[in-house]
This record gives sequence, structure tokens and C-alpha cells, in this order.
Amino acid sequence: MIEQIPVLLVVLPIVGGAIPLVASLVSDRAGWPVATLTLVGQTGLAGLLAWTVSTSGTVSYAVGGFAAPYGIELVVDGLSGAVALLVAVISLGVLAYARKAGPHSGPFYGLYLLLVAGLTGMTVTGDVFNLYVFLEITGLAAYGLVASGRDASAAVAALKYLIIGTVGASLYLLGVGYLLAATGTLNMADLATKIGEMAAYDSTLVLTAFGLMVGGLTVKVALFPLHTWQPDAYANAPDTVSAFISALVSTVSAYALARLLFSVFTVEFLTAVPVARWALVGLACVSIVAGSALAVSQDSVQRMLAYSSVSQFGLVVAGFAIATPLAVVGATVHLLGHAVMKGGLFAATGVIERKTGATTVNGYAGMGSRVPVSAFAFAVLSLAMVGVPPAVGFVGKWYIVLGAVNAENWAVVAVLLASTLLTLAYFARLVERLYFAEATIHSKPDEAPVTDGSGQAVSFGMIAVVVIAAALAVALTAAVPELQAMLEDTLPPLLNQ
Amino acid sequence: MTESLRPILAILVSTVAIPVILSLKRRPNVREGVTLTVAFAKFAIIASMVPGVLSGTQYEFVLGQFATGIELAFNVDPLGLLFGLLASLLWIVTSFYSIGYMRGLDEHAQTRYFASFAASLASAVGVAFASNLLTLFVCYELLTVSTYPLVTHDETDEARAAGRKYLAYTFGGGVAVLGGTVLVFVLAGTTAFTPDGIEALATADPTLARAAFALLAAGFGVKAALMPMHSWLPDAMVAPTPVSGLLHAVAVVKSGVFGIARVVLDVYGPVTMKELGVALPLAAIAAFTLLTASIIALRQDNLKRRLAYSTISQLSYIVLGLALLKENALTGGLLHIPAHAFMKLTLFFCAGAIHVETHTDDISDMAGIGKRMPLTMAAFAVAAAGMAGIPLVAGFVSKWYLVIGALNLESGGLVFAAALLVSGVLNIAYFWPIVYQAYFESPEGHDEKPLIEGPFGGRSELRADGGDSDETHAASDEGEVPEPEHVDHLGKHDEEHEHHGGPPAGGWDDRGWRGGESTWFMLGPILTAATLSLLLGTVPYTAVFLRIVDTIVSNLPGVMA
Amino acid sequence: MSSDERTGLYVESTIIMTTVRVVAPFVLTFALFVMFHGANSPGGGFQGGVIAGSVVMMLAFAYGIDAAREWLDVRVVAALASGGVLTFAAIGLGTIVLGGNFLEYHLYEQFISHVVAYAIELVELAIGGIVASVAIGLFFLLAAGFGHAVDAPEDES
Amino acid sequence: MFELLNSHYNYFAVMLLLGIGLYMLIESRNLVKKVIGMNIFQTGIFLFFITLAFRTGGNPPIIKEGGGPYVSPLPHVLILTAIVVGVSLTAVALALIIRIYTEYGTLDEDKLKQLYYD
Repeated sequence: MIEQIPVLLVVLPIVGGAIPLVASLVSDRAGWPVATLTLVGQTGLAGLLAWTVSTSGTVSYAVGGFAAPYGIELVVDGLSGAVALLVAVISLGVLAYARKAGPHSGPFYGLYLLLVAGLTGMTVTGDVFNLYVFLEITGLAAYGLVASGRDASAAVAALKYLIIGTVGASLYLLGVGYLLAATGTLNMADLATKIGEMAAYDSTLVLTAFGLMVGGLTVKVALFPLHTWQPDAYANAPDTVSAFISALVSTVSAYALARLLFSVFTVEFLTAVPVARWALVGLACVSIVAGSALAVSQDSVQRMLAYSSVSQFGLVVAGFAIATPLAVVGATVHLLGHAVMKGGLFAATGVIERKTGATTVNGYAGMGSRVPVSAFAFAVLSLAMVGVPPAVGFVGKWYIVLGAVNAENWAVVAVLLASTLLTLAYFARLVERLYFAEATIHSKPDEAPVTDGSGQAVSFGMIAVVVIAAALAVALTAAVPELQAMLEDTLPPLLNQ
Repeated sequence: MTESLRPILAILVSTVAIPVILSLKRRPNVREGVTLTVAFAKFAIIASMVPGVLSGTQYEFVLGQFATGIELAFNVDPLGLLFGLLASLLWIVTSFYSIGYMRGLDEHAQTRYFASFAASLASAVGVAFASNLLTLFVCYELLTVSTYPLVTHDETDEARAAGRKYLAYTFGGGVAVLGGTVLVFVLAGTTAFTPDGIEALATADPTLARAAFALLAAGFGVKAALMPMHSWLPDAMVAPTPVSGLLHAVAVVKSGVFGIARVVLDVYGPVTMKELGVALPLAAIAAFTLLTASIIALRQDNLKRRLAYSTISQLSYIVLGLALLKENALTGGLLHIPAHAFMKLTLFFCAGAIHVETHTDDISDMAGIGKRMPLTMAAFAVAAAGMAGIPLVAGFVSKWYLVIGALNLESGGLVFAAALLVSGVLNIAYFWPIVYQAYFESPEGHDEKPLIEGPFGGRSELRADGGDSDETHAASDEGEVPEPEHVDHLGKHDEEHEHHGGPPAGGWDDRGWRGGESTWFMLGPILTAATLSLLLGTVPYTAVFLRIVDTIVSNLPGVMA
Repeated sequence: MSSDERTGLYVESTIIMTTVRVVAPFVLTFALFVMFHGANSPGGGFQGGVIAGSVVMMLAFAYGIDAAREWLDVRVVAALASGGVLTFAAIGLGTIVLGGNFLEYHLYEQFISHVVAYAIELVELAIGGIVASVAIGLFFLLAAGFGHAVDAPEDES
Repeated sequence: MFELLNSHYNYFAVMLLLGIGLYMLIESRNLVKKVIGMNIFQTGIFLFFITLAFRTGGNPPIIKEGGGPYVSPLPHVLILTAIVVGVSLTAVALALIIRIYTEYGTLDEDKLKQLYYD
């Protein structure tokens, strides 16, 4: 049974996603229970899978019984096991938020589960073309979800996201074509051995493929300067969707990038072609700095958080590109930690907006006393993001810096260390406003601008999600040694050590 | 090493108090009761470890694996105990004082204030007991975060600006510490504190080892207010006075100094320091800072700002003592940690008491105030004498050791000794006028203070510390009358609008010597702190601190040799 | 723009209506033909589904979109889509129940001979259903110009 | 030069399509034209895959006696999937455009930006 889990993880949400569609014809409220049920199962399976991987190593699965290089293979190692679990847990958590925050339609939950399926598929697949398909399923669902906002500006944002995202995915597909031409295979493990054997690392075909695939994925990860879709999409989508996609879509794309680096091109390629590594590290560093600079200049909190993602993913990609075991552990920790923190932050902005109507940095002034719990969670999450120990944001950074120092990459070390201050620059401003400034918005708490008729704009579940995210942002630190052990079991073959 | 829960208990006791304090928002008496109980409990736990530590036991508690090869672990050794004991002792004193001060001024957000205070103390004790650099760093950062609400307490533009500056400086320092910690870890494979230094560092690549030292010293130097990283400290004086007292004379700045002590004694060790040649630059910076800050202090009219520059100067005494790497200098430097804490706390408390009672903040307004607040000003005089190194007060003992240590130096000792002595003279120069005019002058007839009133080089509108511009603040804020609870703890702010500071129209009234000048909530702590500094100056061994310091120094064969 | 203006675009034409009426059954048969050929010759659910979908579009062109929408209830479309997904998943998961891997068709061999071909046909039909319903759904959506962007999950596995 | 063109004309066609598509995508202010550009861009990629499969003198990849050499079937399968993906993307894009048009009454990107940021 256990060896079937990878495929079940993908099929379950698809099946679950089909049901709300039918159910929505009967009842408008059927979507949520079905989705919850599905995702509880999904979380259980993902947990079981992660546990299996951590105890008995990599699980691989041949779809349809066709053996690896010909059929589609699903591979779950420590890295993908952790990400798959993250996807399941966060999507379940966001559901708790969505129960009140909506949207409530059946098709919404269909898309929601489709997105979960796409993300999980991207995580577990061991085939570069299959990855493309899941990338596009993820994209389609994400575009649809962004557009599900009531405002028409959501449609504009979604269209922008769609066009840029499609170009990114198409570039990736073109890169797959180059790899196929060079090696004649699409299986990741097979590619890893054939690149270098059949085509030299520095051959034009392989280099072009690398450039196209990595370039395509960085669009999805939203590294500077390919991030332009992200702020609009995050800021215009409904709160539920912002929390969900900000936590997961870029995260899983960054995971795919890592998978590409380690399981397809391998670290040997990075060593043989230093320019590839430098390009990636350079891009990441630029992203860290530029993302922070843009975040500082934002007035809207959600846009600020979106630009913050640009910066944080720079950090993650830098860790992966340095590619020493410690740096990879750090990047993974930051990848997972960022998902929790950013998701929580977006959820918190939703709660604060519903309760007080505040959406801008100035509007947040004095809200610390109006929404004490959410504001406190927001502050904790902000500090965690800045990297105040012992929160998880610090641990990731610690490992990445350690890896960069080990690689004697001093310029990167400097940027990584400075990123703390850069992050501080925009988060401190918000926390200061929250607690130490005179309120600029004076409407009474319960005359909230966004209500759905039930009188209460915010449910207990929504606040619980925010608080749990804040607690997790600190508590995850305790899980890091476990994660590290899990990664160390599966990473050495990837890192050739 | 003994496994013991006591280190973590000492930290947790005030951590646990935070939610309790927050939940008692509507019952201030119970809330303050909790604060005091916890303060006493914390002190009791820490004090209970003193005999053990003096006899060579170390109490250890491992919280768990934090990252590769690094544990989140606490260990009470003599050095940690010195700082922990000091901080927890003075927390009690300060808690009493805070109650008097905050209620005296009817401050807003008192709950947040007391909660942050408890958090700060938890982190400060964490800094004290951390058994490796990373744990130290974790607590160091938490200390920054938990003191930020205290600095920004006023919620005025000025307070926010000071808070921003504070965060920027200290987090910048934190980044440097992080960088240094990573380097040390990579070079030595561990960051655990070992008396006399981590061995592997001695054999590591000297350039990198120096770089790591520079990063660590710079990082901790921010909180230790080494020049040129000091300018957050005078600005942070906008905080309520108990905060300035405990945090900016004791916990926060001392955590920086303590970090440097850890780096010098337990990470690098005196021998490696000498081999790397990093001690002398550090000593030079410290000597420069202690002289320059003293000179700047001369020109501060605001009492709290003058005290702030005095702090900058005195902290460098400690750093200098550490950097000289001589037995006596070390003893002096380390003893100056508690000595300065007691004296400076007294001084800040006095300043606060004057502020609460008379709303006077500028020294030029204080002529004859000895009549109004005789006990306060007496305590002030005692502490000021100690600062200058007059015998019988704590400062004398530590400075004595420091100067002897400097003179023991093979070369250049005279320079450092001279710097110390000159600074002592400057100390007198900036403290004596305050005491003098408090007792021997009256508001109607007092001498001019050319240093303060006459601008340097004839330029006006520019303050000696360069960064501050109270005048512009006041001008830009015109028309916006601050709400009563937003009284500015630097005082300047309000002068334009209403008569806050200075003597009342008919001169200071006479309140006598029996405590009519203020509440005992404030007088008590002031007198306690002053008494403590006298005790440390007269019977330093009985007052335990010198014994702890001796234990620390005797654990360092590299120094004794 | 209101929907009234858009209905005004429709012009009733006897020629088109007759042609569509005659051609439609053949097109639908052709669609099924293509779908059934997915197992072992060129063809399959994707192509067949699109052809099937185009039948509805032809009808819509000939008789007006609103008439077509009334004729083909949106529930049928949704049911077709999710039914396709569920069928597909059931066949795939069935093999797991039998102890094999996902979509390992030959495990059904113990019940029915030549089951591989049948199973593939069934999967192709399911995919055809999904594709057709999605195409129809999107067509209605585009024609209406409002409502949710995507009505049904796209499923290309 | 001409020989290269003659032997690699398919790649030139691909490059041309990619170029045209990308140009339209970036340069055109009309949203619908942008989507058309996106389609052309994708078509270029599809074509690239298909030409990869080509083998001189190859047969369709249906195994019969004495069949070989076969054209590679893999790219066709892949592109079939990719086309479906492309179609769904186009559909979603058009649905979004309709919604934008009903709301803002324009398809011009610049005008939209003005309306959007107001």
C-alpha cells in the first residue's frame, strides 16, 4: 500500500476536485466539506509517505507498470517528501481559513483541489515532461483562482500572470526539447547519467537546455526581473487565494528548480560549467536586493509582502545554487519555513483588512490594539521572516550562510547577511506602525467593510490559522534536525558525495 | 559540569510571566505584584548558584540540537553568573522604581512596558548563561526585539525615530555577530565557550580568524556603544528613565560588553588574541571612545544625554580592560561591569526622579535643586564620585585595577593609563558642576556654563554630538500639542509649549531630608543602588562580585602566565 | 455590454440550420470513432472530445447560443466532466486495489480477456467526455462573457 | 548560407515563429493579439518537437514486419499533451479577456493600466 502513495497523492485531489463540481449543482455549500475530507486524507497520506521516506529511503513508482526510462516515474525522496507534506498541510490549513473567507462556490473548490493535485504532481514526478504538464495544471488552476476575486482587477492580474507564466512554462518546454534532442530521454534519473555521457556538460545543447529550463522556472519562482506578475496576482486575488498561492506556488516551483539542478543536471554540471552557477547565484543575489528595495517602496501591505517573496526566493535559490549539502539543507528549510510564514502573513493581512479595513502601511498604524491577536501573530511572523532567532527564518539563513562560507563565496555571504537588514527595513516599518503609531482608521471593529451577511467578518478558524502559522514559524525550528537527517539520507546521491 | 534545571528556570521564570502580565491589564496592582515576585524569584534562583560556582561547579542545561553540531545550551560559569546576578539583582531595584516612575507620570501602555521588561530580562539572562556563540546570538537578538517596545514606548515621532535607529544599529550588529559566528564555526567546528579560547582557532587561517574577530567585536561593539557605533545610545534616551537605567546602563549595553568578554576570554582566549594581534586595535578603539565620549559629555545640557555619553565612555573602560589582556586589567574591567551598573543606575534613577517630580531635564535648570530633592541629589553625588574614581565608591576599585593593569603592560601601558586618568578628570569635570549647582547655587544667581551655552567655533544651532537636532524637532512639531501621557522623557519637546522644566516661579521649595521630595517607590531604589555602589567600593569581596571576578580570572591560565 | 446586444448577432438561416441538422449525427459518430481508435491506432480521447464538443458549437451557431444552452443543461456538462474524471480515476485506482500499480491495465485480465484494450477504450472515452464537456463549458462561458473563468478542471494525465 | 537554410529550414521556421510570437506578446497593446502571440510562440515550440522526431526515410511508428527505421513517436505524444494544455490556456485567457472587457470596456493595455491603477 505504502508504495502506492505517490500516485494516490496526485489522484486523490483530482477525484476530490471533480466531486464539488457535481455537488455544487445540488448544494452551494458542498464544496468545503468535500475539499476538507479530501485534504485530510491527503495530509494523512503525505505524512505517511514522508515518514516512510525518512525511515526507509526513497520511494519510486512506475505509473502503469512501465519501467523507469520509458514510463512515467514518480520519485519521492527526502526533499520531495517534505515538500509534498508541506503542500498537503498548508492547503488543509488554508481551507480552514477559506470556510469563512470564501469564495464559496463549488468550482472554486474544484480548482483549489486541482491546484493541490498540480503542486503535488510537480513534487513527486521524476520525469521532466510530466513536470511540465503538472506545471501547467498548477498554472491553469492558479490563474483561475486568482481570477475568482470579485473585483475585475483580479482578471487583469490573472491575465498578466497567465501570459507571463505561459511564456515561462513554454521556455521550460523548449528546454525539455533540447534535452530530448541531446539525450533521447525524459526520465530525470536517466537524464542525470546521460548528460555528460552522451552530451558534454558544456555542449551547446545542454547549456541551452539549462538556460531555457532554469529561465522558465525562475519566471514561476518569480525571481527579479521576472517577478512582475507576482505582486498584481497576490494583491488582487481573494485573501484565501493569496495565502494559498503565496505559500505554495512559488515554493513548489523553486523545489522544481532544485530538482532540476540536482536530479537532472547534477552538481557535476554546476562544477563543470561555473558560469551556470554564477549566473544563478548572481540572479539570486540581485533578486534579494532588488526585491527588498521594491518592497520598501510599496504602500500596499500585500504588494510589499509579494515583493518580499521575490527577495526571499532569491535567498532560497542562492542556497540551492551554492549546492553544498549545508546550503541545500538551509535552502530547503527556508523554502518550507517561508511557505508557512508568507502564507500566515497573507492570511493575517486578510484578517486585519476584514476587521479594520486597513490595507496600506499607513493604514496599519495603531492596529496593534484593535486586532491584538492577529497583529501579534503578524509581528511574530515578520520577525521570523527577518530572521530573528530562534524562528525558522533564522535557521534557514544560518545554514545557507554556513554553506556559502564553506564554499568561500564571500560576496554571497555579504549579500545573505545584508538580506537580514534589507528584510528588516520593510518589516520593522510595519511592526512599528502596528504598535507605535496613532491610528489613521477609526471605524468601529465590527462595522467591518467586508462582511458576508453573518455579522462577523472573521471566524475563529481564520484567526486560528494565523496564530498557528505564527506558532509554526517558531516551532518548526525544532523539526529542523529531523528534516536535516531526512535530507542527508537522500541528498548525498544528489550532491555526489 | 552539573546537569541542572536552574539555568533554564532562571530564564523561563520571567518568560512565563509575560502572558500573565499581559492578561492582568486591568489589574495593575496584581500585575506589578507578579513583576516583583518574578524578579525576586529570578534573583533567588541565580543567587542560589553563587556558592556552587565559586567552588568550581558549573550548572549546565541543554535545550536541544539547534543546527549542525550546535546545541541550544545554557551553562552557568563565573562570567555568566557575574552578568546574570547583576541583571537579576538590579531588575528588582528597577521594578520598584518603575512602579513609582510609571505611576508618577501616569504613563500609557504600562502593561506592554512591564511585559517587555520581563522579556528583556529573560533574554539578558539568556545572554549571560549561553554556553556557545550561537545561543548567545539567539538571546542577543531576542534582547534587541524585546527592548524595542521599551525604546519606542513614547509613540512620538522622536521615539519612533530612535526606535528605528536602535533596530538598525543593533540588527546591523546582529548581522555582524552572525557572520562572525558562522566564520568561527567554519574555522573551529564548534562555537562552544572554552576558558582560554577554542584551540582550533589558534591554528586556523589567521586572516579569517581576524576577520571573524573583527565581525564579532564590531557586532557586540554596537551594543557596547564603541565609537563610531554609539549614536543609537543617546537617541535611545527618549525611553522612560527606568528603561534607560536598567537597559541602557545595565542589560543591553552590558550584553554587548559581555559578548566582547566572551569573545576575548572564551572564544579566542588571550594567547590567540595576542598572536593574531587583534587586542591592540580593540584597546585603541576603546581608549579613543572613552576619551571622546567624555569630552562630548561635557557639552550635553540634557541630563540624560550627558549620562548616556558617560555610559559610552564607561563601557569602554570595560572593553579596554578586556583588551589589555593583563590579569589586573581584566579584574578591573570585569569588576567595572557591576560597579558601573550600580553607579549609573543610581544616576539614571536620580535623573528620572527629578523628571517625575519637577519635570526638569536640563542641567542648566537645576541650579539649587538640592534644596528640593536633597536625598536624590546626595545619591547622585555619591554615584558621580564613584564614576570619577573617588575612593570608597565602587568605581574606585575597578579603576584602580585597570590602571595597575595598564601600567603592567610591556609597552604602551603609559598611554592607556594616561587615557584612563584623563578620562577620570573629565568625569569630574562633567559631574561636579551638576552637584555643585544643585547644592551651592540658586536659580536666581548661577554662573554661566560657557561650554554648554557657547557653541564650538562660534557656530550655532549645532550640537556637539552632531546627530541630534532638538531645535528642528521642536520647530517642526509646533502647533501639535502633545497629549499629557506623551510626555517626552528627554524633556526638550515640551519646553516650547508649557512650562515644564526648571524651577517654579518662587524658586525651589525646601522638602527636607526625610523623603518628602518624592515617593518611596523611587527614593528606595535610588538609595539602594547608591548603597550597593558604596558596598562594592568598601567591601568588594563581601559583596561577592569581586570574588566572582577573581574566579573568572584565575580560570584563565593564559592571563596568569 | 448587455446580453441583449449579443443575441442580436444571431441570424436565422435555413441553409445553415438544415446543414447542421444533417451533418451533426455524422460528426458525433466520427467523434466516437476517433475516440474508440485511441487504443491501438491514431486517435484518442483528446481529438474525439474536441470533435464531439464541436457538435454542440455547430448547433449553437445554427440555432443560437441561448437555444443551445437551454437544450444542453449545464448540469449535464458538469456531470460529463466529473464523470469522466471519476471513471478515469476508478479504472486507474482499480488496478491498485488488485495489487498492481496505477493504470496497470493487464491486471483486469483475470476477469475479462483482452481487457487491456477495453480498459484503454474506457479511459479514452472518459478523457473524451472530459474534453468535450470542458470545450462546451468554455464555449458557453466565452459566449456569455461573465461568471467564473474556468468552469471545470482541465485534466491531461 | 543557402545550404544551411536548405538543410535546417525547419529550425528557421521555428525560430521565426518564436520570434513573431514573442514580439507580439511583448509589443502588442491589444490583449487578444497578445494571446494570439502566445499561441504562435507555443506553436513554434510544438513544431520544434515535431521536427525533432523526423528521420529521413522513417516510417510511422507502428510496428509491423520489416518496418524500421521509425520516426520517433515520443515527441508526438508529448506535443499532443502540450497542445491540449495550450488550448486550455488560450481558453482561460479568452475567458479572462471577456471579463476584463465587460468590466472596463477596452482591450487596450495602456488604457487598462490607467483604469487599473486609478
